[in-house]
Amino acid sequence: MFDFLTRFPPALVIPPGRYGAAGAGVIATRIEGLEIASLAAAPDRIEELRGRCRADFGLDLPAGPRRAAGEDVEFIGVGPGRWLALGGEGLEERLRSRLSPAAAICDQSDGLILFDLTGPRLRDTLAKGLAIDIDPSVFRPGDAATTAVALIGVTFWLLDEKPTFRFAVPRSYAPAFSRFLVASAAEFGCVVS
Amino acid sequence: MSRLRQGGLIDRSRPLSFSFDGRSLAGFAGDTLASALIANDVALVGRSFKYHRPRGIFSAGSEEPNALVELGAGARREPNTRATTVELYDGLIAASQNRWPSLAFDLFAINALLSPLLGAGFYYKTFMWPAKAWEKIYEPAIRRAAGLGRASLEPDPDAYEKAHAFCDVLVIGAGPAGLMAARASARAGARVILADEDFLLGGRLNAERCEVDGEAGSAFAANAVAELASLPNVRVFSRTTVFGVYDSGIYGALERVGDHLAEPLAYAPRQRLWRIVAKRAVLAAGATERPIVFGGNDRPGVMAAQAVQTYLNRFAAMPARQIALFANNDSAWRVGLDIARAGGEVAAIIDIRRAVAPTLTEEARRLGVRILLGGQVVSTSGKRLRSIKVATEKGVERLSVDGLAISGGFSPNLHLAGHHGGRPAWKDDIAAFVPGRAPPGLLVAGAAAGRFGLAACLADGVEKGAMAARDLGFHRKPDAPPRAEDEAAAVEPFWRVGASRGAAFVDFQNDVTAKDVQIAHAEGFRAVEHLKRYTTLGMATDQGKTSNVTGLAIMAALAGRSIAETGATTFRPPYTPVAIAAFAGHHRGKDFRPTRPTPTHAWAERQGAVFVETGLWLRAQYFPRAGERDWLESVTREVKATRASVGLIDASTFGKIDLQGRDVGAFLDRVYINTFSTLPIGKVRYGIMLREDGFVMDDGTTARLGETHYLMTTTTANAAKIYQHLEFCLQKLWPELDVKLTSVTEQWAQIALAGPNARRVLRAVIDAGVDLSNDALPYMGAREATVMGGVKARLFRVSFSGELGYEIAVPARHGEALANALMEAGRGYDIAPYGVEALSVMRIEKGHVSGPELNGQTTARDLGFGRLASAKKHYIGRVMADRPALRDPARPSLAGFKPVDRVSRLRAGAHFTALGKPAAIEHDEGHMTSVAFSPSLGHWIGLGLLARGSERIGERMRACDPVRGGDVEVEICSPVFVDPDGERLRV
Amino acid sequence: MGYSVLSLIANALTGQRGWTPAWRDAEPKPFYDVVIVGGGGHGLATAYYLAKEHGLRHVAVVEKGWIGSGNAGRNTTIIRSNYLLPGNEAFYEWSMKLWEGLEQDLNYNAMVSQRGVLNLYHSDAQRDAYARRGNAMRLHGVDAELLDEAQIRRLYPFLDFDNARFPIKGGLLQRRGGTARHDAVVWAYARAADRLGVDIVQNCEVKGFLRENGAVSGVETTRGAIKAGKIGLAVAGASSRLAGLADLKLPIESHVLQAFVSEGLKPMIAGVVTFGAGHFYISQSDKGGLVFGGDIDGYNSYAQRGNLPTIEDVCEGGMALMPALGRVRVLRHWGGVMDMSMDGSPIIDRTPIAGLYLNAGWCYGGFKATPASGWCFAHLIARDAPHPVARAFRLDRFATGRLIDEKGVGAQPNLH
Amino acid sequence: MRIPCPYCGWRDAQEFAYLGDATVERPDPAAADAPARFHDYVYLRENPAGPHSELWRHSAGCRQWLAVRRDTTTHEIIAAEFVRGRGARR
Ligand SMILES: Cc1cc2nc3c(=O)[nH]c(=O)nc-3n(C[C@H](O)[C@H](O)[C@H](O)COP(=O)(O)OP(=O)(O)OC[C@H]3O[C@@H](n4cnc5c(N)ncnc54)[C@H](O)[C@@H]3O)c2cc1C
Ligand SMILES: NC(=O)c1ccc[n+]([C@@H]2O[C@H](COP(=O)([O-])OP(=O)(O)OC[C@H]3O[C@@H](n4cnc5c(N)ncnc54)[C@H](O)[C@@H]3O)[C@@H](O)[C@H]2O)c1
Ligand SMILES: Cc1cc2nc3c(=O)[nH]c(=O)nc-3n(C[C@H](O)[C@H](O)[C@H](O)COP(=O)(O)O)c2cc1C
Ligand SMILES: [Zn+2]
Repeated sequence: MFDFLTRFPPALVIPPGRYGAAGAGVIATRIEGLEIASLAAAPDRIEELRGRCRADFGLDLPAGPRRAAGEDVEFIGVGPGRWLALGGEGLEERLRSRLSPAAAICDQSDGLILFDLTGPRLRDTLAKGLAIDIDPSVFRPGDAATTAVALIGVTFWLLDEKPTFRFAVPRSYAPAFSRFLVASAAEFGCVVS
Repeated sequence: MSRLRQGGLIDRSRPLSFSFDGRSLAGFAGDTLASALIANDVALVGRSFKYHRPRGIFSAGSEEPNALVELGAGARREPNTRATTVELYDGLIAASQNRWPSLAFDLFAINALLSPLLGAGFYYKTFMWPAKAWEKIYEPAIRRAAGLGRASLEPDPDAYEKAHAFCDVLVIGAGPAGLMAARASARAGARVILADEDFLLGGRLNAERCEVDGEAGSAFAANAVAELASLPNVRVFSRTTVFGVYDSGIYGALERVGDHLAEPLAYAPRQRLWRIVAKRAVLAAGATERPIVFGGNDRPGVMAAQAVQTYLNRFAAMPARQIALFANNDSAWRVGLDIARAGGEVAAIIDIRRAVAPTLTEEARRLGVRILLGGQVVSTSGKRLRSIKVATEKGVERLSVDGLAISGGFSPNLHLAGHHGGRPAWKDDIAAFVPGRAPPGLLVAGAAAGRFGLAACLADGVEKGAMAARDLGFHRKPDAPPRAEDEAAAVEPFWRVGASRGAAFVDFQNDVTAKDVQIAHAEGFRAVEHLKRYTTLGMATDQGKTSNVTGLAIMAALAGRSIAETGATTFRPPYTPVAIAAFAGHHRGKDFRPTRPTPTHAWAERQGAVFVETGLWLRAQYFPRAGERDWLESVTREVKATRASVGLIDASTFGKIDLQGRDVGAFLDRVYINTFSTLPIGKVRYGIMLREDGFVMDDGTTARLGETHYLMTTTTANAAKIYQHLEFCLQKLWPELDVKLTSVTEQWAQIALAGPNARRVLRAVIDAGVDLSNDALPYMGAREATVMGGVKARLFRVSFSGELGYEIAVPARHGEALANALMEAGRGYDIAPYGVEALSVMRIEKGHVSGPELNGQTTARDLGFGRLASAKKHYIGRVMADRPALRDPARPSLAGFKPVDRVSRLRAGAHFTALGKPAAIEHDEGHMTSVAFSPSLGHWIGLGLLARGSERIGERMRACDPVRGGDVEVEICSPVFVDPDGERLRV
Repeated sequence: MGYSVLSLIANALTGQRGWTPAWRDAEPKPFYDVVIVGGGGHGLATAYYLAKEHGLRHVAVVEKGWIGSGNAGRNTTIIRSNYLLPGNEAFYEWSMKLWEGLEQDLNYNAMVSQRGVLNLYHSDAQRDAYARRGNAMRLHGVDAELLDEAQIRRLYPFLDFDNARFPIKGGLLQRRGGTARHDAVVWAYARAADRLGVDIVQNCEVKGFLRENGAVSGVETTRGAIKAGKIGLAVAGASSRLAGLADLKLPIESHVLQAFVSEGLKPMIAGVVTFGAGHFYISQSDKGGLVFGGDIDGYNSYAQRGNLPTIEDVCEGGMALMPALGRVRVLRHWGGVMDMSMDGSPIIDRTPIAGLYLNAGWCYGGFKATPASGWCFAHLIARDAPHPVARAFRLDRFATGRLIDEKGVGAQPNLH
Repeated sequence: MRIPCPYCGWRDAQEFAYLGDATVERPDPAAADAPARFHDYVYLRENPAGPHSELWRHSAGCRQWLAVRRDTTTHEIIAAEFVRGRGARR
């Protein structure tokens, strides 16, 4: 265990700052201002939902663990007939008005905390928790996965080739996630902003 | 100093100092602790396990049985560390172990004198009388003498971590075979990981004088490694042992990130545990040299021939001044020749064979080395080897030597290939086991596959590397293997010198002798696994890498069986021992498991809460105030304040499951014992769920928010389990139902507000226009609303405390604001935040069941919910709940209990027995499940499960609590202690 | 030859030439009164007590490999009688009593060591659950003590008391609990049974049953058919397979449990300690190895080996409990295949097939049961009536609902 | 051990929860012999040494229940599919 972690109470997210070795091998930024909702469709209404999404948002709902992003909304596949939607204010209402009752829509804006992670040593850092191959040859921008990191359930997707990974972490697990991240990135230098 | 003036792969420009048993010594970068000890002429390094015999260094690798030391000091003290694998660093501290008072003079060495008594299995035959003496006398003495090093009793101060890696081809071992395998698959385009436990890659290429493609072997290795490291599709891990093969191509590996440093670098772990997921793997782990068994073969100065060669060529350290060789194979001859060429004195090459390849004998003669063919070493002498006796046709001769290099042949390092249970196959021509059925996807190459020639190893590496890649669709014609020669490698099976005198060791570390194998044979422990377990052969820290084959060969001979029939013992991970902390990684101390704070955690902290672990959650237990003496006083105050006026608690940890769809009502009817399809919109109902076996699984409330929209709550403990159960019902049992489940536990902060003034307080935070009157929002009503000026909220008029109560849910980020607003609004009412203790007191006062009653062993009837169960529908668990024993009216059922003497304290876990009967199991009729000091009644109260409990109100019983010395007379009463008619709920 | 200090000295003086086989490696005979299938602790103990307590002279134990090759030879050696439920407690206490006189009875030092079994608790609810259990033990006349944190600190000062995720609040201690040398138990029963004329037939795998009029009349083995008056199954992890050969389906799943041993160390851990907030338990063998384990892997398996997640989970528990274990190294880890029964408790009963008797479902706790299991199974086979302390271990309890579910997790073997 | 989730791809078995025998079908609770059939359903599960059909839930992933065919003697995963839609009444 790294001594510096013991300074932080385990129930709190590690505060912004620089941690570990010099440098910025990993940069973590908490994303605020995005609303999040979950979509769940009955198997026999998925096609209907797809159609509506195409019509109303101009987006193809991803059929697998992938991201489909439009102007003001994006969808992440998290399971058969299940998506996370992210967007600006009023997301839940927008979705409900256009997609209900083809899908059950629940606000999750407070249930999930978003972190954007980037930096030259990010993949090395994430390898300490993810049991998924995130090599650039395998996991490409737009790919998503729902999995566990250090006993914490997360959904994440790759935004770009920098690489920037966006992680959605259940609210009550955010402190534990931040501890895992900072401890794992410490040897490369970690900036939390 | 035995350091040669030149040569070796050490960095003479970087001298290092270290200490052994308090003596300061010097070495160079590139040394191991063992090579540095040899260079300093230290021969005595440790004491053996059972007989405490003096021992030196036997090998130059991870197979080392003898040279175990305690490394480091204080919290970093690391027992049983093989000096042969420790990379030397400046300031290294090592100490010998298993000796007292000192290494040179060890009192326990007396055991050696007793050795005739202490043969295999001796302890099974004695120490039985008197029976009580075992724990008191014999066992402590045995334990003190046994063991090896001492573990530190302080917390390990270093950090450890885990990591995952993925590849097409994992190559294990970077000797000639591994390097070529990695190169072949990498050149074909596969993603390759090459791992070697050594800090210097190249395997035997660094230890033997050989040429590959016209270069010195070590130079060839360095170039090959450099090429591999430069390729984008290759990762090279040095100091990394692949220790186990698990299912689906998962390989466990341990990277020693900071073990070559006095302390790990700041922010870097000491060790990293890798889970490598590989589609294919090539095991190129080389082979281990076996000793020959003869009297005194364990003396310091007796060393594996290959090890001598390694110390000489790689470390430029000459292990002795006068060295004899004793072997049954060609390889040792080359060691002798290397010694002679390096200017060492070779006393003789003794070979059990009468005929040896002329190339070897001629070269030996040319170098002036004496040759004793058909010879056998029959004994040795000296604390550190001074002389050996050799028997030949001509008689017995004494040779003065301080070094004896022995070789009984080679055992391929096929351990990993056996991790899935595949049995190795015996090959007579090389006198060795080779891998049998290997784990899927694992190929074996080089010496590990029984190919002992250098050219053969290189070629095999290329072939297996290319084959692995080809299997995965990477087609490329492999390059021709590099040029090298296959040296002579003939061997004649030979295990033990029959005519030798003195203890002849098979397993050095566990002090298993040839005599022990004989005893095992005589006593019928002839199966190899019996042999192992009876004699402990192969069970030491080296896992018999040098000894197993010899031991079973001796048994085979005794039993008149072939070695193939005798078979080998089971190979198990780890290949070399792995620190427990490495398997744990980051998950220790406070990070053992995630800590989940509630949405109002910071607020509670400011209120002075004491927190308690509830599963992964951290919840406020109580809120002590200045002047309160103990938790009971605080809790009592919180209860009183709530019952008298108003209190609040964060209830967000309950599982919250959103259910939407046409069939939710029908679905709920099937999973709850009671009916939910008839629940009106805007209402909440309490429900009980059973497991399919008829026992209660969980309870909770479910609200109907709309025609096709319900919201279920589960207990905190069962949230994940219930969600999983509901998914199972929907996906597996009734996929035709239109029900969509979504967990919204994390989304909503939920605060329970309770007490006669709850409505008044709530009014102050609720936005205008929401009617909170009893008519508009009656008991068990639910509605949506906004609070604090537009924050969306859900109101549920439910109560666990038994008071007028509301649970107010807001999006989690507003939880803290809501708590503050309620506190502010309640200031005039002396509002009190309360914790889970007060919650528990109030629920016990109300007779509500919770964890201790919902323990998985109770039925709905036991808990008084018999009438809740609908007779008009089928539901999960109904059929099995009808089994005779579950309907037995004598089953313990829920009742309340009060101490007859009202000042007595009750304790949960006490058993109920009849008054006037002995406190014995025949009279056991149930147990106390939950207790509380009831501030409302001024005495302790309890809930319990008692045979026919509900029919026995008014009777008295004993609540027996022998483990806490308590024995209280109790009166059976209704489980509802406060407001039995529920009037306060409905005001 | 009888074992004693004298026999050791005599052999030391004669170059260890006087030893004879601990048991005969018997050839199968065509007929026995009773054939016990399974040469683990339970099977051998059954044979021993059949001969000793019930005077049967024609008894064989048939074992597919070498005796002790199953779970008897690979368990973490903990013996205790700290059960909660009446159907269990009396039985395990009877076993404890037998352990206490075992070595003298069998003339074999099986290193039964009553060094104490300590179960730690980390919450008030857990404390009360342990109090309930301790009280049940005391009502049975069995020793149990509930210790508080200060008492635990005195016993094991190097546990993590100060930085723990789940603080240690106390523990339930059974001082009479402890360990026994697992292999030696097998050999001791084998030797004692052999001396009473029991045939121990190794490398003899049962492949089927001979049937006459619906009853079983013998076994088909890899070494030929063996007729038998009665057949007792004591095959631990293979119960479903064997029962399947007789067309019986059992309320049992086979699961793998892993165990671990560290490198040898000087004495460090006095007794047995179990962690209450994770899956971890530990003791130290007489050789010095720390023997430890945790939860089962959790899926059906006959592979006798497990996987990394469980290994990591166990070591995480170890580090959380005893951070001084950090630099102690795992020397070897292995797995055993166990009968996980549907309520976590064993079965000692007749089967619906005449002549076929069943001893199964021991989950991860049958080593401590070895003496009593043999005793009670022998009683059942010899007398055709259950022994009073094993009366609850019926096969029909799943139908009647008289379950013995100590953990309260229901019909989910991987959670027991 | 790794399991090929039809939605998520190959994942470590650690991400999954295990329930056991996938071949048992919940009996009709209204049947006359329901007690006997429920007994078998709840307590008598297949326990073969060899290929076994079993239920796993991808708890840390897509949350779907899978029917996985796996050899209990080698831990080889033979196939995996969602239970939903497999023999389901529409
Ligand atoms: C890792 C591990 C740790 C454990 N720890 C403990 C513990 O600390 N305390 C405790 O009380 N219990 C423990 N147990 C449980 C305990 O080991 C078993 O419950 C108990 O050993 C089972 O009884 P047995 O000794 O007769 O079984 P086994 O030794 O398994 O005997 C069954 C025998 O039947 C043989 N057999 C199988 N099929 C056939 C056939 N067809 N023909 C002939 N023979 C056959 C097998 O080869 C085997 O030898 C543990 C188990 C494991 C796996
Ligand atoms: N003449 C003989 O009788 C004889 C016998 C055996 C070997 N040899 C010689 O030895 C060489 C064999 O070549 P090779 O490539 O097969 O083996 P090698 O011994 O050269 O290399 C094996 C490498 O594997 C590493 N290793 C072993 N187990 C490991 C593990 N679990 N994890 C990580 N690394 C591990 C070792 O550190 C070593 O570097 C040849 O040069 C051959 O001539 C000769
Ligand atoms: C209590 C106990 C202590 C053990 N101690 C050791 C030991 O010191 N060294 C060792 O190599 N194995 C030890 N083992 C493990 C055995 O070698 C072996 O792995 C185990 O009995 C399972 O058998 P298998 O691996 O042959 O399948 C021990 C096993 C037990 C049950
Ligand atoms: Zn999935």
